[in-house]
Amino acid sequence: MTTAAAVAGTRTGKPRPATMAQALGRALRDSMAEDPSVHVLGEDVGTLGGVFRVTDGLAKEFGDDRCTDTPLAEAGILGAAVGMAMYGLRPVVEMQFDAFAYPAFEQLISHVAKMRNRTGGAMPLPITVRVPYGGGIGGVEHHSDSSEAYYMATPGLHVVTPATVDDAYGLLRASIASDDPVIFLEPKRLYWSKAAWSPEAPAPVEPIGRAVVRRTGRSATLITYGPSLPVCLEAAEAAVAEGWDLEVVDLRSLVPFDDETVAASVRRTGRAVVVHESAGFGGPGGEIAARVTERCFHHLEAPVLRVAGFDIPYPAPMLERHHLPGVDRVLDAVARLQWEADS
Amino acid sequence: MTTAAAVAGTRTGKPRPATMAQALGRALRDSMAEDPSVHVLGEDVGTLGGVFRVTDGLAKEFGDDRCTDTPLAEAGILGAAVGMAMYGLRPVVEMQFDAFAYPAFEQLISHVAKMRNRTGGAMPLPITVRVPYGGGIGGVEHHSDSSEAYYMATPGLHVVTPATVDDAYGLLRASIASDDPVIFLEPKRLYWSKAAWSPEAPAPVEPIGRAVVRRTGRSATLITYGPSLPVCLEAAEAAVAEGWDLEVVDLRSLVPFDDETVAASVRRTGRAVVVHESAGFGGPGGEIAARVTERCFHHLEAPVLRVAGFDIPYPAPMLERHHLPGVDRVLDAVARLQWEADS
Amino acid sequence: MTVQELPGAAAYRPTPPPAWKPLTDPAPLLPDPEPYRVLGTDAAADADPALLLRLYTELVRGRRYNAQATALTKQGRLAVYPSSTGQEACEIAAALVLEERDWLFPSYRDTLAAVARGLDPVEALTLLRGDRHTGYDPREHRIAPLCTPLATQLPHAVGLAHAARLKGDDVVALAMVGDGGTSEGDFHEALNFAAVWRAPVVFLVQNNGFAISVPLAKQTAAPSLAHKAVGYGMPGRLVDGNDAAAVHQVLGEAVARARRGEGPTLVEAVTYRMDAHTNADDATRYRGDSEVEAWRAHDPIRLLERELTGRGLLDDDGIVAAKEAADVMAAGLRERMNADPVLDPMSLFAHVYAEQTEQLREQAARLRVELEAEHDQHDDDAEERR
Amino acid sequence: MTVQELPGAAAYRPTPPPAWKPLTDPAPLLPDPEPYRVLGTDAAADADPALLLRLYTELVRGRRYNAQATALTKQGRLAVYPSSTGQEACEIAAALVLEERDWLFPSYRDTLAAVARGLDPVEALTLLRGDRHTGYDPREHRIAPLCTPLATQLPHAVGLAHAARLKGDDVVALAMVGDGGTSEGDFHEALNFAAVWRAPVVFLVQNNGFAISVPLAKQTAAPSLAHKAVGYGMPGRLVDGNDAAAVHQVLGEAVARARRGEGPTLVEAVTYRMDAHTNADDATRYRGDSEVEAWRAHDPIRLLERELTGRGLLDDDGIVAAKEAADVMAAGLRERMNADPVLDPMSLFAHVYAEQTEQLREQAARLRVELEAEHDQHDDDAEERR
Ligand SMILES: Cc1ncc(C[n+]2csc(CCOP(=O)(O)OP(=O)(O)O)c2C)c(N)n1
Ligand SMILES: Cc1ncc(C[n+]2csc(CCOP(=O)(O)OP(=O)(O)O)c2C)c(N)n1
Ligand SMILES: [Mg+2]
Ligand SMILES: [Mg+2]
Repeated sequence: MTTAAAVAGTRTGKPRPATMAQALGRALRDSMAEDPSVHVLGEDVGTLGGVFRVTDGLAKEFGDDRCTDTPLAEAGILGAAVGMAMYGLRPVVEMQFDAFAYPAFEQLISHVAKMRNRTGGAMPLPITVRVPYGGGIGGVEHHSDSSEAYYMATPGLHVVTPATVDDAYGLLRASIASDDPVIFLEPKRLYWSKAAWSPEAPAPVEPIGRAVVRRTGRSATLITYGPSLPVCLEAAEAAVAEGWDLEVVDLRSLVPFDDETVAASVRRTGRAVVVHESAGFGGPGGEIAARVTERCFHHLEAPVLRVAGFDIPYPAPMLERHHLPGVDRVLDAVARLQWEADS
Repeated sequence: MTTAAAVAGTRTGKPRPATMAQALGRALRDSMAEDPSVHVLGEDVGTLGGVFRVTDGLAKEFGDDRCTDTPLAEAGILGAAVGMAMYGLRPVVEMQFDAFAYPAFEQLISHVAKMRNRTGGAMPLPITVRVPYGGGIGGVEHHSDSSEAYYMATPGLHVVTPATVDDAYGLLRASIASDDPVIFLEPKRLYWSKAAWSPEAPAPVEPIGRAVVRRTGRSATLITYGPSLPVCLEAAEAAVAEGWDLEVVDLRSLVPFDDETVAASVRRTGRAVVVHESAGFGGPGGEIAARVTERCFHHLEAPVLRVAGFDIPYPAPMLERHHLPGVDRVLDAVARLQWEADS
Repeated sequence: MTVQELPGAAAYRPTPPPAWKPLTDPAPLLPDPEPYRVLGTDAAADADPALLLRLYTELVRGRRYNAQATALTKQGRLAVYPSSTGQEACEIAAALVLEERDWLFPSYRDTLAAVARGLDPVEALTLLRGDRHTGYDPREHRIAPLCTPLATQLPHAVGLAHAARLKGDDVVALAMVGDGGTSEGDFHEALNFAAVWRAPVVFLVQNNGFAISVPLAKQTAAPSLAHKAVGYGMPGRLVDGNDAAAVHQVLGEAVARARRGEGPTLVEAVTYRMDAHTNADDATRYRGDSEVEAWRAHDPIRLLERELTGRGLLDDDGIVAAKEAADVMAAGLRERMNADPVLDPMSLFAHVYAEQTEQLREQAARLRVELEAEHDQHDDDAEERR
Repeated sequence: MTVQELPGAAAYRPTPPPAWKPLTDPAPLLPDPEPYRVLGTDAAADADPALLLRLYTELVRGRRYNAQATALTKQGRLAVYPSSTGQEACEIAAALVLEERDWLFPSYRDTLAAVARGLDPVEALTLLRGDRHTGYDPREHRIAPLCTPLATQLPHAVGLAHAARLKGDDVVALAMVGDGGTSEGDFHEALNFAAVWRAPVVFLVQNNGFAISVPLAKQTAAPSLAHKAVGYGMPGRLVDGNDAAAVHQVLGEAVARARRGEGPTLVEAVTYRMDAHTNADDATRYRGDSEVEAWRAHDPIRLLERELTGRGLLDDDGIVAAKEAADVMAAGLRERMNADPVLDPMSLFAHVYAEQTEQLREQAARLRVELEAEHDQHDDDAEERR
């Protein structure tokens, strides 16, 4: 497996294929090199380089004190990170899988999210919590949860998720640089997705909170993020044959939410579908559909629809393809956007 | 403080004022008397009778083994309850306050919600988790969270919340009788709300999952639950003077969600406002507004609006009144339902 | 303030704080200074030869099971396999000390314990094959679902044992966890509940030296993991986890103690994970060959085989017979795992709740339509090909 | 399978498992069999008289502070007050053993420790008055926010101490928690991290006998809470929590040890909560007068006063002077707490994020409109009344 360190070694400047995992590793490395207060901690992040090898090479380059294998206790990890941040460090915590962040929820909700507020701004916590999330990798139970709804419902957190190799780098750099706690959700099944990428001149570090239009179109808007972006882009290509010209918005940041970009797109197209893996009920789609409707009601030709995971615990590997929103389901939803009403 | 035991003593059959806390205590008592497999456990639930006195008298009547003061560890309490349910008991767990349920989230999400599903139906967990929630009681930080969004986003749980004394009894009985795990959210500021109540013939035990129309009206529907029901009823009364005849739906159960009752109401009125204390962003209102819109789009004269707590950590007592949705905010939202469009 | 009213120093004699008394004598709770061993020691003379032979057959079978399951990952028949090669003595002993009415709480690494308890290996491996989350009815076998979120099964074991005791049933629960798992809050809460409730539960920590890549020294600074018992007021026992006779004896005593109503015990079995964490892991990244080799000399089968052959209880024929029995089991397992499981996608909705919600009914209906369309498409394709 | 290839029993000598060695000697980690005491014992002779007098003044002041704060709840000037009456020796000693550069991590019950460290009592009580969540700048005073979710402050203390050490700063963190809090998973995880990292942190458990209504016997079956230290590989110290000199000495040694880089210590101070859990609690529901009275005879101020008067270090004048100083403090506190705090509702949105989000700006704008309307209404009403 090539690694961030390997990428770092290849300082040619010429774009070459890199995976999202490599771009993330590089973002960590560059942040650590630039700012000695950046510390990485978590389970297996040191010697092993993380189970997804995102932190590979960091312990070697920066030492065990900068990239630390902790005891196996997520509340302890995040709680310790709080203390480190209180003393002026900038901890980056890795949770090994989505479901294994749950033991840390009390620390997250009652402290990480609230500390700046409860101290009247005196004690901000610049902590980044990296959480590999979502399914599609054939993981056994508890390894494929889409947990973004929990984070979105917690004021005080930023919730960021990249869908491209460039964003993986740029958004992680921005998250680490942020003076607020950021939940950085890494779509597991995109870890090995590749794009041409120049380690010499990596993607710019963009401010957190801006969505981006990945594909322009006039018929309807697909609103999505993270693991579902490739699905939506593929659906948009397939839709051309059916006569639909779909716009695709990649949210990138669930909190803060970029109402402006999203609403502008939907006002243009008049129709929208929200697509995500997370269970539909109580998932991000409800919030997104509600806010779009509040802002674009008189522009809407049809209700904003949602294509989401079913309202069930994540299935066993052999059945996950039936659960995950795929191209067909997206196109079905687009078909249900009451096109007859037009004519 | 009068207590469940006291109420139980007064078997006159004549309705007399009872508080919601008393009705809850009576529901626990009757469930325990009827079914020896019902066990109550939590912090301070025994000798003290709970910090809200809901479990008062139970340890005395049923013994320490049926109503148990546990060590102070919420994951341990809920985890032990899982084991007890595996062995055929029907545990009722008390979490002392909303924010103190967070340490138990891993047990809740990864086990309680999933156990029936992950064992192919072989091992259901009939656990009721009572969680006092919401604000308005002048509690210091961490004592006033509205945590319902977390539970709603977790498939496998039922999420129930009473808003009246009768429902407190009926819904808690039904929750304990349910073969599925139920998160039973008790609106703290309604604990001392009173209603005429007959301990001899308490409210019927209704199936979980039905909303109820608390006030019929034709102008618009207020969709609400728990602590916000009294606010909505008051707003509806006040709205009469402005010429609005508001319908008020009390959801009672967030999961399962009663789409039928809600959609029927909104189709009739053509306008809706969702009202809750929980933060707006990522809160229950988004889901509710989205599903109502999906089902009633062509009946809607205006987008479904939301009146919710701000997207902030719960404020200190002296400022909480500015945070909580009150009558004026509800009326403001009703006024924004684009009435001009009608004429 | 009461202070000023009180008389002066005259009558004052220091006393301990009024309510204070040591709740338990700590001395009996402390583990032995070294892992307890039977094989090759004087204690071996007391061991029942039949038991030793039984353990031997099971160890050989267990080793073969581990090898077979690992092979199945290579053939794509298992999604993942966390091998217990090297830890068979713990797995087997944990299964054998329990009565039928007792409960076992295994982690993801403990399918072998479940199999040794009598579970069909195919059912034990279902989770890891990936067709269902749990391949068996936990209540039928009194084996909790294999647990992945670390240490979360421990409070379950406590609650179950407590419930059984409340019901007057003579049932013990044995819960398995790794060295890494002892760092989780749930470990702490479970042991504390167990001790306070005097629940009939035995905690078996398999200290196999690593939590994935993290060695014990980064996991704890305790004298031993068994020493944690003292802080809960339960006895801690330290045992050589590769000595099947010793593990069986120590666990057996702990189970008997629990059954007598004397409460929980924490057992640390010192062992070693010979394979990588799972087939997906690369152990060379974090440990050297020499360490592995040192442990190979302390192999659980080897230790027992030497004892048995040394005492003339086992000969070459016996060794071959055990191996052959294991091969038969493995061949059967291989064959049965080679069949594709038949799965019904509609099962996704069947067991979320006792009664399907309206919303799930709708979602199920939508999936059914999709599946029918897929099916028709499939038929059309077949038609075309004709 | 390697087993069959290996030679027979000949060369076999039992050895402990290869990698195994006891990580630490457990003996020095074990606490004394009884709570350590100074006052009234031979050890008192070594105590610095100036320190004892200082402790005395602070105890008296602390007792008065508790009484005053409780009174403020009755006058509606505090939303709630969890009194530390009876526990002043712990509160005061915790504050006094720290250097200015050190950090204190208090729980909701430990406002007195914060005040004894030098924090303005009004700022210490702000949370409990209800106008803001934290009344002071934690970094300025090196006092973490008063912590309500039990035991969650402990990993913070570990992380902070660890960070200080990494930065080469000579800083110790002292974290306070109750007997009930020791049952939480966060307690376990924090102590384990501290020991593994050898973080310069001292954990002070105030065992005051109760977690609200739940007595220690329902909380733990351990020989003592200090015995929990052994399971983490750190020393456990047991001390009479009402003996200010003893608590000061034991905490002082633990702080010194931490500062020397020798790692964390767990100190259990055995004490008693003389008042109810908070003013809202009714302690008669769960404990009898006789227990309270027994502890009154072991009152921390009484113990110290007897020592000092017995040794002629304190006379009636000194007692009166201490009391008067305390009264002055209380009067000032009362007066300042009688003023209504001036609050800006717009502050609700000011510190959620470093930079306000668009959504919060919108919400703030809406509230501003509401407040203006309220204000106008208020003006109109006033106009009318004229
Ligand atoms: C709560 C939780 N956190 C993290 C993980 C990921 N994980 C799986 S196994 C493992 C290491 C476990 O080590 P140990 O407890 O020693 O058991 P072993 O694998 O050695 O048998 C980790 C970190 C998990 N399953 N659950
Ligand atoms: C996580 C959590 N659970 C429950 C509570 C509610 N609660 C507040 S104080 C208390 C008792 C704490 O007892 P102890 O730790 O002994 O401290 P003491 O109050 O005696 O100082 C409880 C249960 C809480 N604050 N946090
Ligand atoms: Mg291990
Ligand atoms: Mg206490």
